[in-house]
Amino acid sequence: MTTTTTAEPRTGPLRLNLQPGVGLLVIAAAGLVSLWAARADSQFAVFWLMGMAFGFVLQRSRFCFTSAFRDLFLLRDGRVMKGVIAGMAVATVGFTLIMSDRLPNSRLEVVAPEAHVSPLALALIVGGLAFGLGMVLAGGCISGSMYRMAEGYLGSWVAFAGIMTGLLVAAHTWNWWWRLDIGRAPRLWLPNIAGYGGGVAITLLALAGAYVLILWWESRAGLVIPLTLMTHDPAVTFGDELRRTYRAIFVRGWPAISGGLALGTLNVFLFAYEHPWRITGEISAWASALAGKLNLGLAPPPLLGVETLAGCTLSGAEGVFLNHMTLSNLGLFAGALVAALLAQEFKLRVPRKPIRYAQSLGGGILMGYGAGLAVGCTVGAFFSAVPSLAANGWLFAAALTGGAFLGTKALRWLP
Amino acid sequence: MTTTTTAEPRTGPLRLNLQPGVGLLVIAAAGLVSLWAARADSQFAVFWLMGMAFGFVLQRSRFCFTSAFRDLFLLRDGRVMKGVIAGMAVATVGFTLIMSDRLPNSRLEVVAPEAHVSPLALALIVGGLAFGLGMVLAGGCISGSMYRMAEGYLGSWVAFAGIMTGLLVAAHTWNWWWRLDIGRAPRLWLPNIAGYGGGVAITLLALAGAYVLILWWESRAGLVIPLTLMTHDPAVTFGDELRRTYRAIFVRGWPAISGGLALGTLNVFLFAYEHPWRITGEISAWASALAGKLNLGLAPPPLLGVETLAGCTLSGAEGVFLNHMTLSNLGLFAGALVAALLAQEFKLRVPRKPIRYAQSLGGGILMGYGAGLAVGCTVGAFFSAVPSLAANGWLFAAALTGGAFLGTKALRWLP
Amino acid sequence: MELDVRGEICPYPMMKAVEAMRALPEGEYLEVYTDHSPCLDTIPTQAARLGFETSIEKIGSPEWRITLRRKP
Amino acid sequence: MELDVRGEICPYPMMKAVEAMRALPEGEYLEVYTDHSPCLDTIPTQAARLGFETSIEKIGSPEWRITLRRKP
Repeated sequence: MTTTTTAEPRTGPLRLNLQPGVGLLVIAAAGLVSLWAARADSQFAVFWLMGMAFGFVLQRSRFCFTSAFRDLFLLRDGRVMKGVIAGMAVATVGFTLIMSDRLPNSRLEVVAPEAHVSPLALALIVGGLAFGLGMVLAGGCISGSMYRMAEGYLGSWVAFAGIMTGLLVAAHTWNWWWRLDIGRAPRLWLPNIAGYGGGVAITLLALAGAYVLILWWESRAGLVIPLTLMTHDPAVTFGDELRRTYRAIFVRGWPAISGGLALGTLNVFLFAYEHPWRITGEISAWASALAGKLNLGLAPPPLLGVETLAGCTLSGAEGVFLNHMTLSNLGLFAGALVAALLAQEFKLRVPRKPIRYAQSLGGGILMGYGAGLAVGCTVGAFFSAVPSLAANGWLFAAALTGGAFLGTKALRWLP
Repeated sequence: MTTTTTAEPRTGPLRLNLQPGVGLLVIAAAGLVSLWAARADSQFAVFWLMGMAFGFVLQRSRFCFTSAFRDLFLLRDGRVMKGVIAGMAVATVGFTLIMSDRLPNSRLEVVAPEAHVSPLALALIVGGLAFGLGMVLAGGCISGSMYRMAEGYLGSWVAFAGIMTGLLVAAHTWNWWWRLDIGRAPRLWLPNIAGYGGGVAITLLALAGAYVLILWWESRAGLVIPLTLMTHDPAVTFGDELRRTYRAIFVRGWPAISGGLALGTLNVFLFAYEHPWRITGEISAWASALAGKLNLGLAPPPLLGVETLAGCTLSGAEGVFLNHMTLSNLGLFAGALVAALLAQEFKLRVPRKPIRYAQSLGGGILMGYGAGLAVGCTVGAFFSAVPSLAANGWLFAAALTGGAFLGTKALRWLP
Repeated sequence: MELDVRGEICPYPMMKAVEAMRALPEGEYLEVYTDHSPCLDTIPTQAARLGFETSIEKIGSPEWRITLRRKP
Repeated sequence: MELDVRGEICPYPMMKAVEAMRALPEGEYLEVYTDHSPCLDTIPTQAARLGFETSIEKIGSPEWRITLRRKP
């Protein structure tokens, strides 16, 4: 017999809270947006709803790629990273089946359509280091900053402005990097050399190895962090049970492992429909389009070679503002807002120390620039790239780890 | 703070057990089969491995569609049915995305390729009643009997012989049913009338409604059955943690909800690759081919209309013995065998009461005949049909519920 | 009291266990011997409903002794 | 002792809480006020490693008081 306890908070006397009601209004509004989007383009509605699902899961499981990397060093806590690994393992199986359906022969010198395979360039390492450092300083990566914006974190809004700035700067320097480095670098898609069977076996073994490594790393701090799963008292009445089910889904935070598995599954669903989950390409299009509108000569030039890349490529001035990925990103905000309101976790949070604003802005710029060079953030260039059986996902992960390590060192100097 | 306890057994003194070692040998043999299958046809290898995954999950979570229906009446216990519903909810979202990718316009009078849509015929109700009664008598549906065969249940082998017999009888009467009933019955695919958005919304709401209904039904027995999730002590050393992770996956039974979610996810993956999970069509092909080989005039005639149906259609004498679904069904046995051996749960179990053999055979014949009429078993005509947004999945479920109710009455008369 | 349901498949182990719990004289406890693993999930639940406590011991591969005692 | 980290984002609430636990005089307990929900997962884990017991009370929407006491 084993027992465990959960951290469900005792609830003190609370005033009447309007948040769940506002949440229902946001759900109704989101429904209207779906209907509008379905009229405009059926893809728009699907990406809007999938974006909402991603945002909902991110908020409910407090899923933060930054903490996955940072807490390995800061707290020797691999709880979130285990969730990331579990999600990528699920996605690896699903992605492989989808890719082998779309490109049955993997031994040709081509890559399955929409797989996130990108060059193993120096820029990927530089981008990963910058991204890893930036996300630790800003307290959230790009997806993390987005769902925290919806929760009311002012610092995350500042970080997002930094991210857009960094992506714009990256677009301006892209052609230099392309000529010198990215355009010449090799790409390595595992099925080209090992077949789908070999590619999936290597990836799953590597993920299992990473999982075991994290268990070992945690154990060195003297106490292994249990994989928290939900537990509860036996309910007696129907009302109790309904209330408990509602609270488990909409109020209490989900364990990181559930969040990771849900995000990995959603990622497979999105790929089955069209392509894997990606975020930054669209934010770059927003930044470039905005820069073009300002007429200050800030619009980036046409970008070399981006048409040869899949995934989250930067946009030059020619970027389209409204496409299916716009809906996916906006849906992420809406889904996270709904989740935060239903859980009564929405609040305008204003950092009191001025340096936090500088951290958010600087971290955001580093992340934006890094994501530009790496052709994606923790989502597109990592969480969708590893299951694409692409070597660049692993190289980016290594660079992110290094960047996050530098970030934890930097944090200790700051007040 | 809430607490719960799990039913991990204390382990008494055990002799050295060879089962895990044999399990490793079976894994090695299964790997060789994969390599052989990949040479013969890349589809074969995928279906073999997916079949193994289904068998592994079925055994690990002791997932039994029979108990999902039967225990509602016998024990007022909806634990397994909740897992079934959760799995179908996940599959509903995934299937809809896949179907809308393959058939963007759902308002045409066609059905997405490979969706399990079949006629709303009287035969579906008769088939569901027969199947529901038969599975309760035999103590397992078709997928359940198959993984129990791998675990060493002799009764399930007898049931399987009954299933093959029943499918053969169904093939002989198919043309009569087709002319009189099935060929004239309407089909109802929700997206034809409500679009994908409407179809998925109706299905998810109906599943949520069924879930709440089950909570209410359970609560009438005085104590709601908690949704069991795994719990454990905090581990202290690396070795403890590794052992615990291994035991959680390979030794201790998984909760039914995990099993349902895993099966639903695997079902989406298989559909993304080719088509949903199905079992009986291939068993019918085995039965018909075997009958043809015997040269006793038992081979069924060519079957009317089967080419107009998707899913688990019966086979006439022309059935092919070795195709990708053969590999999927054989993989199910292999995966369940591996799971049983690693968990040290393999044992030749011989029923002591003679009547149990009659129950298994009779129940098997009823199931085989019912699955023939209903174009599938609890897997193809229910677990893959409801997420296909097909009305026949719900009608079959209602008939199964009725049949299972009759079965629980019958059980009380038997010794 | 002892109840040996080895070799039996669902639902007999849980049905017989429930019948035996209902008929159990005061002060006695029930030991169920089974080789059917789904019982490890179903018997404890029904036992809780009938006011019994469950403890499970693995005694073979795969065989279990499930001890059921009335809650004080 | 009280520690108010409202408005702060990851990782400051857990970092400050860990620093405060390390510096906490014998016999005192620590109350952390936060509006950052990830703390509800991370602080109890670090507290357990440092030999502290955690209890969490929701005092606003969303605000929590996390009370940390040395284990006896």
